[in-house]
Amino acid sequence: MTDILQIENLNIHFRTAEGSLSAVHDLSFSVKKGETVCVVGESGCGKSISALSIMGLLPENGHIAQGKILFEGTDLLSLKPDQMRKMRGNKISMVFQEPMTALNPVFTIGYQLREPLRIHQGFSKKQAHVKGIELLKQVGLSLPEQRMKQYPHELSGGMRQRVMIAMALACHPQILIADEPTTALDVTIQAQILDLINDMKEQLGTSVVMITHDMGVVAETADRVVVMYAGEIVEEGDVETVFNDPQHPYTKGLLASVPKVEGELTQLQAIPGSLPNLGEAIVGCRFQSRCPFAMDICRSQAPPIYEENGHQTRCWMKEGESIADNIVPS
Amino acid sequence: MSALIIRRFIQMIFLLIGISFIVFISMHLAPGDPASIIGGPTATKADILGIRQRLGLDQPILVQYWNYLVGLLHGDFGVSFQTQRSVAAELFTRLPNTINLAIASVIVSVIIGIPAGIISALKQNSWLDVFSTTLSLGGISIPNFWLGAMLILVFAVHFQWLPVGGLDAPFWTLQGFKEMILPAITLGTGSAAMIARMGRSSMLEIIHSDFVRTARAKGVKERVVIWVHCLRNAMIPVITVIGLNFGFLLGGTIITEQVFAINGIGRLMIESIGSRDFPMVQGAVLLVAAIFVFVNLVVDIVYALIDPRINYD
Amino acid sequence: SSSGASGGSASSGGSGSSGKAQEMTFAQTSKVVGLSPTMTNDSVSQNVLNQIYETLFTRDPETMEIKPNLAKSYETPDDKTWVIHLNKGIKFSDGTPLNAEAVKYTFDKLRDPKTGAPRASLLSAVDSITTQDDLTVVIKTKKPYGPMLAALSHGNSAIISPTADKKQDLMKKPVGSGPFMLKEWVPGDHVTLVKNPDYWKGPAKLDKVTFKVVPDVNTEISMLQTGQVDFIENVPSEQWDRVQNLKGIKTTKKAGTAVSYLGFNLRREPMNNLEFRKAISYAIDRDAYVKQLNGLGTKSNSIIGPKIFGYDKSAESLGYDYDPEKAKQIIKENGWDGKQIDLLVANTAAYMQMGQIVQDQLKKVGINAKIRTMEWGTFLDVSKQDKFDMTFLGWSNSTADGSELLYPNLGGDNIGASNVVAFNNKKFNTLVDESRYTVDQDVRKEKLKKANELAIKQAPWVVMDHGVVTGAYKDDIEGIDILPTGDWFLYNVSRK
Amino acid sequence: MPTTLFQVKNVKKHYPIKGGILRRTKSEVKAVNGVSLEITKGETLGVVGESGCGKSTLGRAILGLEPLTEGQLIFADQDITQLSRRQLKPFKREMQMIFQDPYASLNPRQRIGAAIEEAIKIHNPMNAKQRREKVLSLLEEVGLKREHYGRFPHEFSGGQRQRIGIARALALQPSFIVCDEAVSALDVSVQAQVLNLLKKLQSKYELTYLFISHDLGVVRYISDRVLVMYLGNMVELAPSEALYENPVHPYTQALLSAIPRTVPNKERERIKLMGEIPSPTDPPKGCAFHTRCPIATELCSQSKPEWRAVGEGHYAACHYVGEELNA
Amino acid sequence: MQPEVTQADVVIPEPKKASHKISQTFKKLLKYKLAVVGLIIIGIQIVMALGANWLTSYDPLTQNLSLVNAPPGSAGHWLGTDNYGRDMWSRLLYGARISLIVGFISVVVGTFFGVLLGLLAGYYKFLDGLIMRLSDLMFAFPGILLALLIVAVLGSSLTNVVIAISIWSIPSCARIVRGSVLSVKKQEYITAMRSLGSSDRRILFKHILPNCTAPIIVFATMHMATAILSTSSLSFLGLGAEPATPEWGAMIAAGQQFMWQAPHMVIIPGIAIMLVVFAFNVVGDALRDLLDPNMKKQG
Ligand SMILES: Nc1ncnc2c1ncn2[C@@H]1O[C@H](COP(=O)(O)OP(=O)(O)OP(=O)(O)O)[C@@H](O)[C@H]1O
Ligand SMILES: Nc1ncnc2c1ncn2[C@@H]1O[C@H](COP(=O)(O)OP(=O)(O)OP(=O)(O)O)[C@@H](O)[C@H]1O
Ligand SMILES: [Mg+2]
Ligand SMILES: [Mg+2]
Repeated sequence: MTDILQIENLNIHFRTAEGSLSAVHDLSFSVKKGETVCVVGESGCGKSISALSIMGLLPENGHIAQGKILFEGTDLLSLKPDQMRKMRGNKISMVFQEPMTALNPVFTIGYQLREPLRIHQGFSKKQAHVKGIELLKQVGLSLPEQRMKQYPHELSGGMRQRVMIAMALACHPQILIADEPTTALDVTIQAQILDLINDMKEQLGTSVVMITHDMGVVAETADRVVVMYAGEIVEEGDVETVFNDPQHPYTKGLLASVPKVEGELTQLQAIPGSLPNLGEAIVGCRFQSRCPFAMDICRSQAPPIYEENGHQTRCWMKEGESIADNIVPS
Repeated sequence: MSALIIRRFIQMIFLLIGISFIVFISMHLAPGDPASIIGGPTATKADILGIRQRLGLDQPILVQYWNYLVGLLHGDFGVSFQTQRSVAAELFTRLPNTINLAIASVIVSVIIGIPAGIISALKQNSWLDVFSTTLSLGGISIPNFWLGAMLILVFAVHFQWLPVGGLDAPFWTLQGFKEMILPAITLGTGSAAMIARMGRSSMLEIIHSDFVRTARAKGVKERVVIWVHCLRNAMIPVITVIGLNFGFLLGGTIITEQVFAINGIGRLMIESIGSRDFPMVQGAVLLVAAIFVFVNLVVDIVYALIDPRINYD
Repeated sequence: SSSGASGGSASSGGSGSSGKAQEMTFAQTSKVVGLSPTMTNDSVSQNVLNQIYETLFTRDPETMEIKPNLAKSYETPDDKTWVIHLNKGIKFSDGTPLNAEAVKYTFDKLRDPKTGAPRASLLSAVDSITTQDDLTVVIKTKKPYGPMLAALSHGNSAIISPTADKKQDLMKKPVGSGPFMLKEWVPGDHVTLVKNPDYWKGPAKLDKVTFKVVPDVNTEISMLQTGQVDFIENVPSEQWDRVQNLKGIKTTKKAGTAVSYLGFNLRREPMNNLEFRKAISYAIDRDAYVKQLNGLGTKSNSIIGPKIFGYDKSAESLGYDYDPEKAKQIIKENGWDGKQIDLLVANTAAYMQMGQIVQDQLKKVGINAKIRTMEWGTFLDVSKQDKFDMTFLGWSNSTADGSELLYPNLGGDNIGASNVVAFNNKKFNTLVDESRYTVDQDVRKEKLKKANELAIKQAPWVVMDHGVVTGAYKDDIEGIDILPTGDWFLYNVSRK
Repeated sequence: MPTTLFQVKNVKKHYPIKGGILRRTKSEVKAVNGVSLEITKGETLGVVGESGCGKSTLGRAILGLEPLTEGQLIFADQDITQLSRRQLKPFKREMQMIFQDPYASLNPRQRIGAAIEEAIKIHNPMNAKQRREKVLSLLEEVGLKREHYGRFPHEFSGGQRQRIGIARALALQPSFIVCDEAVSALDVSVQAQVLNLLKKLQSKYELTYLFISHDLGVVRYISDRVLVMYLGNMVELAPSEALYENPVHPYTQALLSAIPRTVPNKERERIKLMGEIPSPTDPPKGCAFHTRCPIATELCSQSKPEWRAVGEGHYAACHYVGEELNA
Repeated sequence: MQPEVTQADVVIPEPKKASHKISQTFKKLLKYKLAVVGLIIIGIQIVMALGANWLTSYDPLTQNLSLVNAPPGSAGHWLGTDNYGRDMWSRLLYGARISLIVGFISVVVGTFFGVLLGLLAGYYKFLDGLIMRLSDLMFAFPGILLALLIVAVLGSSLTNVVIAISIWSIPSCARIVRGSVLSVKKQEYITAMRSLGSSDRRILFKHILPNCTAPIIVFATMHMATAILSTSSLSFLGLGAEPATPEWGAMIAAGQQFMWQAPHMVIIPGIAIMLVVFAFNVVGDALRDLLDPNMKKQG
């Protein structure tokens, strides 16, 4: 399988009233064709803006300070705005978290669904309409003809999210970026949507970048996992490896914090403290202030990435496996 | 929608009765006697008594109001104390001028205000934004009558491009168009500025909303994003301002009509108050209030057309 | 029509594209209220009425002497009877004859309390009106009535067509015997008159005249400047310089009959004290005030102005001229220093100007006048009651007769109405009555002179100025002549 | 013998929807449509269900923040349904609430010390110094520092704010606390901190919780008993263990099966529900769940199932539950 | 660097000194170029108003009929004199005082009643209908007419102008406040206060009102501008201050007649009004941007 998307050393900065803030540091990962990569991490760790920078849709005050985003070998960052626009919704699509606000309230579902088809495929209004109905059927909406004439507010959250997915998939993109597509939805609806994305992916061979903070969603959908903490990747690997043998203390903490629905009831192991502020200058590992294993080196020097069978970890404890073996979480 | 219209209509009737009562009572209680004004300083006591009887002012005030109200409910606005013409006829001679003026200035304000608002939102914090903001705030800051007088001096007296005042020709003729320009600008500047500022802030809000990001994510052209996806949403609060402004414009016409010698409701109102022409004041106020309510009804309907989320039932 | 101003045809094209067109536009700041001489009483409507209707007598623009107009002649067989002979063959513009019957009808209507005519008082002295024959009217008065001719030359006693009056509302559709007839009237905006081709003295020179309402004086003058308007009157003093310097504009000004005064409320302390009134008179520098008027006002000590019947030059030497030292002295002697005075001022430009100047001058002699401004309608009400200390008011005196000034303004009968200062002096009242109830003009003049002198000495008023009538018009207009009363007639006016 | 602290009898809360020319009530949102519960002192009763099923409304109704449409509330053997505001005041201090959104539940213009103090001020005649001491000790109790006393809410992180909310609820030493989505807005790692804190406080002060959440994992972790709601109705009520091990109602089963497990690539049977949640304005006739229920029959669409016991303290409302048990 | 972090210990954001929402807002305000200009203008006006006695030796009311309409730059009168020979500079200074007072009082009075009605309408459903219908009535009632009526009844004076403008502003203020009360009322902290057993009064004035201050401040600033402008319009219609009062609006209205001989009589107060109205508007605008939570996201 080939890498369809490669992100290399991506650094994202924001200009703010307090000065320039670095929100994402040296982010690198890649996505293979047909693969689902999940990006997890706590709120504010930089998942969304990383995704937006792939789309070329960073907020006005944000910019990519450094790095490359290679899509099929071409650097998206070098594209002209109009070339980039033609990629969006066509080769790369995105589904956003909030189904309630992500649709334009004053246009019909039909209008919004036809739009990408007309822009990228040059469909006539009629053709786009027919295709739109077909798409709505595909995402499992009842009465698709009628839905085309309805406005977003007349649909429930789950239905809207399905419309968003239909819109994103309209032009058979190679990559679908889904930014917390189910966070705002109920579990039963969430299950429907996740199944839908999975089905679509299988049918169309699309690669999926799924952003979430729900470890359950990751476990159910991902092939590979990228764990982010405070603007950095701290761990990356196959979903099984990461879940069964987490290496980074943060990943471990995260997994231990999730209350389980089945199996034995155990005391939750919370990670103390909270995510550092963006502007905070941190010397050493960004996780050190919350890390139960923090060592002196962690406080003075940022850890490098250690790789082991495609499983990457950014932690000093990997420096000579021996140390890691000796320290067992409490 | 029809429920809205019917409800508003019922509300309007009560509103108008309320207003008529307030105006009636306050006019009657206010010092100043219509008879002594008609009589003028030369009138003797007997003269004035005669006039009072002729006008029916010798009856108890509530009886007068009742008679007025009964007439009103039969569609009779009464007869002017001063000119002895039917109030309705007098009002409808002037109404077109005022309406034309108000509409022209709404057009002026929209033509200036909306692009200015959009441009300064798109180029937020640029010099263009500062310039447009300064200009629009300047527009709000100039007293109406002063602006009018200045415009007359420059464009009518100095360059003689446009007539000084008066609305004589029908508005669809060239002459009529020329006559309308200065008053419409005078009256429209203030609300143009308000629209520009409202447009700017609502555009800014919309530009940063999720669905605009969605549109961009679909690959929609920037131009279409702005003019199709943003504008319609941004118009919703702007329309409120236009609607409310229409009310203020109706008030503002008083000064504009004065300065530009336009025979409109505003001027009629001020004349009639001056001469304590009660039926005329009543009629004019009721008419203006009714127009205001009507315009706001239209605004509500336009809302519903622009924003499908709004449902009045 | 939806455009409202349906007067497209009426627009005289402003700049008068063809210099020959015998058309003219006149602008005034208020609207024409109505076009029945019986039912109106305002100078604005009067301007139009003067062109449509005629009175039995008129005044000579120069000498102010009364001369017959519709009337051919008159005689007074006794001092309570006026026999008036009409000119022959005069017709109203509706074709009906102007005869003795019409005159009787007009006057009876004006007098009838049921009519509620605002100037019914013009004929209050009349006892009966009869027609002797088709062209002769006999008016009998209750007492000998001196100002009768003045009353009959007043615009409100113009003769109306009985046929038309019974058929229609003259307020809207006037029918008179004058040189012009109504063509179009857009209420509040303009009145257009065209010439009466059958006018008994021969048709007028102007074909069409438009009376336009331009509420703002600045705008009015700008319109005069750009040619949208051809003629304006009552130029305010602050604009006089500007108007005079306009290219292509002629101006005219002459002494008028109007008088403005500062009145004392004689019902109150200390205004009822002559010393106080004197002090105030001494304190006011009326020369300075008149100078402010840019020549549009004349200073005079006389209450009866120079252009009014009953004036006598000797009055000028009476009264209490500017002398602030004397004023201060009186004030000090009487302990009025720092006295608070409630100065009631109507909110029109002219009165506000007087108010500010007087306030400042009084302050300089130690009187503290607090200006209370009031909207005109309210002012009229309040000023008739005992609710102020001092106030400003004017009297335009459209009959130009001294009795018509002294009686309403200072006569004891009119306290609570036009006599706002509540002046009530027995001797004065008698003198005024004598001037009114005699037809001998010389006796009248003598009585008026005496009454005038008495009033000047008693000083219920400080005369601020006597008015000047002004007009400004395009220099191709000929024949405009404004009477001291402010009236003018367009019969002889033409454009070169 | 566990004592019953709170009895909720057939509580209904309907919100009117107005419309038409005269703005008459056109229809009703049946937010809570007949809930009866007994809450035992010292226990945590979890309430789960999908968005809009009436969990919050139930919580607010129990606290007397919303007038009931129907039903009865009995707190510590006293009927508090009809009490006036004044009469209710002593009960208010016994019953507190912790809110979902720690941002929204604190007045942004009030220092947190003052916010916590305010609760005491309303009910407790302490002097300023005592109050301050009390607040400071509360702050420490919930894991904050004394120096936080004078700060504004925006200066805290989400987890800290939620601790402030808890401190405020504790200030009156209540016996009963409704936690409405008290941890939903927090990140998992912080959520765990707060859950542990709540547990700690419960055992320390013998608190009784009504714990509302849509996260079944969280509810399982903290609750002794769990109530499942659907469209304003009680669907199933059971001791925590029983419910998660042996859910009897098809809705509970579907709900549980829909939750993504944190064990990757484990094949499992997921009960797929079709369709959308019906509107509470116009709930389906019969069993409210029948429109999405995989085992629904004609009967379900016609008659409302009864609330019946299916085991030791295990109740459910489904026509087919009893049968299954019997069979 | 701290070595150990305990369980309960939470890393908190850089402690910002609490005392400073206001000073912070002020600092941000300074970032807006126009707002800075506005603040400077308002500052100057305040200095003029307070220091009028020291900044001129002329009395604004004393006439000098021998030196009327002197143009700016005349000896002794650097801004010239008006048609009564009164010193323009001194009138401008005292006018600043009057305009500020007029604006201030009408804003305070209008806002006071507006806020009260708005709070009641927003909080109590049963009062809402009544208060809002009343405000509709006021809205539909032409403002100038209201002023005319007030002036007709009470006479035209500065006080009555202030009354008219205050009354005029009540309904719009009430509406704005009601709107934000409705949204604040829905906030959870209000429910929180109710669940604590707070009284309505306490909730209304201690919790809702302080959270509605942003729109109220913006309204007040903007309305200050409107009030000053309205005063001048009323003066133009002859309904303004007593004649000699050096109120800016009245000065323009009076100067209008002298536009030809003495244009400075109109231009000087005209510019003064424009600047001040402009200043209050830009400051209000910037405050709106700063205080409006919707605008915050743009950083
Ligand atoms: N326009 C912006 N200006 C300044 N900072 C920003 C901006 N957008 C995002 N950030 C900051 O960048 C960081 C990363 O934000 P991002 O939205 O990517 O987080 P996230 O991981 O998606 O969180 P969540 O799970 O809450 O969606 C956050 O700390 C956020 O405050
Ligand atoms: N004040 C109200 N007026 C009208 N309807 C309301 C009101 N409050 C709640 N509702 C409706 O009542 C139903 C139940 O609402 P409730 O907030 O109790 O649900 P919930 O289970 O707490 O949902 P969530 O998980 O989203 O918080 C919803 O349909 C809601 O729209
Ligand atoms: Mg995100
Ligand atoms: Mg809820």
